[in-house]
Amino acid sequence: MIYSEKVMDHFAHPRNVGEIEDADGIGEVGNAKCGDIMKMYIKVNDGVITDVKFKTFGCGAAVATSSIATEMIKGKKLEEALKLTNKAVVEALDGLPPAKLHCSVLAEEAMKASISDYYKRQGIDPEPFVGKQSACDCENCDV
Amino acid sequence: MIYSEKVMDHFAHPRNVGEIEDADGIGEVGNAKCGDIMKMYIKVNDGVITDVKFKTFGCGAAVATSSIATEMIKGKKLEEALKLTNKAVVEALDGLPPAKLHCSVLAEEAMKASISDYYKRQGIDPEPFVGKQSACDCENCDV
Amino acid sequence: MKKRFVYADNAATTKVSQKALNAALPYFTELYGNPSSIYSLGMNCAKAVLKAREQVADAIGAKANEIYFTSGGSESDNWAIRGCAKLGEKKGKKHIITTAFEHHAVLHTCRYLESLGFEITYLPISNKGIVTARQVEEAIREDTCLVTIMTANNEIGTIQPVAEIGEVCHKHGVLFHTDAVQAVGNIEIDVNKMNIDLLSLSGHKIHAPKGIGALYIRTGIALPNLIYGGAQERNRRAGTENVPSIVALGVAITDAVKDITAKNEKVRKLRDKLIDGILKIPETRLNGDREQRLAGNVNVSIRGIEGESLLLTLDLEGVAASSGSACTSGSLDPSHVLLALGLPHEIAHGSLRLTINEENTEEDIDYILQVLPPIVKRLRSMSPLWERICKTENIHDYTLD
Amino acid sequence: MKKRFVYADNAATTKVSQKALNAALPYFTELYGNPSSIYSLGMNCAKAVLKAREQVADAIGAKANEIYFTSGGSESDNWAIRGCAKLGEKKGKKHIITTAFEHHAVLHTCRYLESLGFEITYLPISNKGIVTARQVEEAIREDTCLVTIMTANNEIGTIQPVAEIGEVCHKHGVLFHTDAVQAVGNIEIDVNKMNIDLLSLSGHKIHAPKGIGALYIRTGIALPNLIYGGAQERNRRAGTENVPSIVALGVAITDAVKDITAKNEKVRKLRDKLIDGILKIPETRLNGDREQRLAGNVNVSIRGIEGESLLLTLDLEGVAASSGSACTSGSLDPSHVLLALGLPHEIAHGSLRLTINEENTEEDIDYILQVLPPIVKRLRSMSPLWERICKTENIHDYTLD
Ligand SMILES: Cc1ncc(COP(=O)(O)O)c(C=O)c1O
Ligand SMILES: Cc1ncc(COP(=O)(O)O)c(C=O)c1O
Repeated sequence: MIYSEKVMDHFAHPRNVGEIEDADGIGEVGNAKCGDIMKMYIKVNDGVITDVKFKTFGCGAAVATSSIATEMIKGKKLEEALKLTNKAVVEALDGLPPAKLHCSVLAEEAMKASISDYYKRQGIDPEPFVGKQSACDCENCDV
Repeated sequence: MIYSEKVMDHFAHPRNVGEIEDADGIGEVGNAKCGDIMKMYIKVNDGVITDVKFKTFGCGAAVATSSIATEMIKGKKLEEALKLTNKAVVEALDGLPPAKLHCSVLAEEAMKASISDYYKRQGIDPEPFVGKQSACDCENCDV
Repeated sequence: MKKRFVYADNAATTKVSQKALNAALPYFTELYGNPSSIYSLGMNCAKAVLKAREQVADAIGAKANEIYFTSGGSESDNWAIRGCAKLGEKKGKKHIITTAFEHHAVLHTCRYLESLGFEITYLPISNKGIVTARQVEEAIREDTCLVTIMTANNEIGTIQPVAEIGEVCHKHGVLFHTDAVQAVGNIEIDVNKMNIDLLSLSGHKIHAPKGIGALYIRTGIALPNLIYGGAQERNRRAGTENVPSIVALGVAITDAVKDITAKNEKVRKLRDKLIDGILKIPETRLNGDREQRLAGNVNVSIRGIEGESLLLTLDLEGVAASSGSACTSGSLDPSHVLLALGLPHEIAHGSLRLTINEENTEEDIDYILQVLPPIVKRLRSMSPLWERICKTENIHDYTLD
Repeated sequence: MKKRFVYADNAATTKVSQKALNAALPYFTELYGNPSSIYSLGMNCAKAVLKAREQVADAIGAKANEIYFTSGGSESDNWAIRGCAKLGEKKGKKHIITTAFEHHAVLHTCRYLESLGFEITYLPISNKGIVTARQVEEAIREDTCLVTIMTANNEIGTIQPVAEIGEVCHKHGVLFHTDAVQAVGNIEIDVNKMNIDLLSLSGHKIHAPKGIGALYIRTGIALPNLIYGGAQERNRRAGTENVPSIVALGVAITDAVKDITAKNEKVRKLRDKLIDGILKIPETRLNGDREQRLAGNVNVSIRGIEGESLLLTLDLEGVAASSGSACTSGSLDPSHVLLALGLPHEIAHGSLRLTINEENTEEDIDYILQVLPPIVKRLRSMSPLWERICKTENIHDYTLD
């Protein structure tokens, strides 16, 4: 398994690490059993993601995908952010080893979960915007 | 398979190679199918082997065992010569690889065959002296 | 302290010793003959192979003609286990006993045999990482053809009571194989005193090259081949002999078993300092028995962080370490060894293995102990799992330093 | 002419090239990491392995992920054949087609499969040492699961019509494996153009070290493992990768397949001179087709003398040669290849194989042609078999020079 330089850069110097005390939306996906948990905090102003932070328990790819995903959605409108796919995340990182592709899915889901949470807090049903949230499908998981 | 220096010496400089035109006894054992033929010529005077020569078609061990066997019986009384065992031949050569032990048996048999022939020419039944001659028991042989 | 390179993953592989390499070198470009060839160039190689065979035999108390060279520990394990299974099958014995924490070369071979109708008993290990001869004896049945239990575990370094296990096997007429890949050179091995019938070893764990190993097969065991073909290794393992690596293995194993006691004393001191230092970090635990373990093995679980991230960060600081076994890193599964110890997945994911040897120095240990705590702190600070642990268990921030 | 050393046994093994060795060297003592490890030292090794995989793939027209490193030609043959047999067995297909003159790594594997209830057809070869696609097609049955036929024979160097054979196999939906150990680097190989599904190759025949080889497995063939364990080689061949040898194989194979045509032209000229010179000795014959043969292969039978004696004497003169295959010398059996050609035992015993390559010179050839005739003369003069031949066939002494 060989990580790209981009992955290593985001792993070694993750952008937007941390929490947002007064976040407008918080999403958490994954679980300890699978070896990855991602938690994403967003601040939304006028339908635009003005700030985003994350915390991740997981492998190098998990950290790097969370990091780059936060970069990719920061300053974006919610609709724009929701267009971010795991594929785009992988491409932005110059690729991921096959065994690590699931991390990019997790990053996409963490972002969506945080936006879902934002909509919910606004009293809006997130499903029309975000779609259904899927459960983890890794081998160790019976969630 | 590693030959001793003694074997290589006898292989490279075989003693008593050749024929005796007016031999008193000639023995030939082995066959081409097995990959070894030994032919031994003896000259006998007063019950003593005064001269001995051999010709061998065969591997390094076959040549070396024939060579050293001729050395070991030259000048010996027939009874003495007949005491020569394949074991003694192997020892005199500082050992042989296991796969090559059969060559020493062949050398013993060639010597015995030549003495048998001598007795026969003298009108004497060789069996009481030499014993029965055994056939080749190698894998390729149906003789 | 300035940045340095500390190799602390000697259970994964070792540096080839200069001595072993020097011994091997002529066999690449000068003495390059085929040992099966009859001319001097070949014969000289055959002699070198014979000498190495004697060296390997001497190192484990065996006879030279009981040593068969292979391509490494995995091949040796496969050969021994599948060979014994075939021998057992002929007598209608299709039960094998092993443990839950063997190397994958043993476990996956056992799984394969299961697919052929063999029944495998995977003995549980204690929470200290040890199996007992008693467990083995209780598991032996009429149809047991083989017991295969490792001499020392590759992840947690625990040493098994091999001599006693072998005794029990022999009492019941069962063949006993041990994977001693991690043990050779680290603890004294005598196949006779330890009642071992078959033993796997691998060169690259003891400063010989990768891709060479050996299987000890006790005289009288008609183990069928794993690899058929030419007459090499007395007809039992085909393939032109890997002469340079065989020569290197002979040299390296001779060095490895020399002065084990003195070597271990030095290494154990360093290791103990390392263990004590790491355990000062809160919410860490040592995995595996502290006493009955290889002199150079440290295996700790560090709650709230994930192993790979830890390794990558350590690497950025120059420290080469591992988490779980090297062979399975890159996979998402937590170590089967740590799970067998009874650790929950979450903690198994956050384990760190540091395996040092006689080449490591006190400075190496100090360096690791300097860089590790801030790394753990940083990774925990960005871990939602740690956040949760702190909340639910009320671990306060000050306990982190 | 003064005594010189002439290595003329390149089919047995070759000298490791300085370039391949130099490429390998850092991986023993500097870049000694385990490729499965996540830190830089390990990753750099993983990268080197990947590069070598691409080099091997390029050399035979395959994709990198179709190449699996093994411990050599024998392991590759065992793996391919037994793996395909298992695949066949699942579909109730237990018939395999091969030839009578394969390498023992193939033949003995087939014999083993016979003991498991497989039926093997050993196609006869022509007196020139060739099998035809037609023979293969006629032998294919409903229950044929595999055809395994070598690309070039190791003793007589004859080249088989592999592309046609592969075509016939594919027409009938049968897997096709070829042992190309002797062919790679000597003739151009393209697994796609030649319809090859699995291909075995070995490093030490092409100036890489002994103990490394590869198996090409066409994408889509779910070949079961031969060696179970760690996740190396994408889970299909366990064991810590032999990084230095893998790197050397990558370099060596790249060189080996470069300018094959030009290389062969040179080698063929030397070989033809050698053949013509030897055939001037009375009662000698060339074994195997003269045209459809490897550029460097000479295999002659010399009546009345025995092979081993000839080799030992040649060795005393500095010439390294072989008789039959290297793997079976030391045994008493005459070459199964020469017997398959239809030679009687007596003549098969007296065969000489000289295999030259691009490193041999015209002086080497001249030297062999100078020393060989007197050796033959001397050995014949002490051979009772030659004596008999001369008597019964009236061969006069003067024909010997
Ligand atoms: C045709 C052929 N196949 C297989 C092998 C076996 O290769 P290795 O010695 O690398 O196992 C050889 C050479 O020994 C060979 O010539
Ligand atoms: C206990 C144990 N057994 C077997 C092996 C496999 O050895 P190799 O990599 O030489 O195939 C290893 C190491 O990888 C090991 O630690």
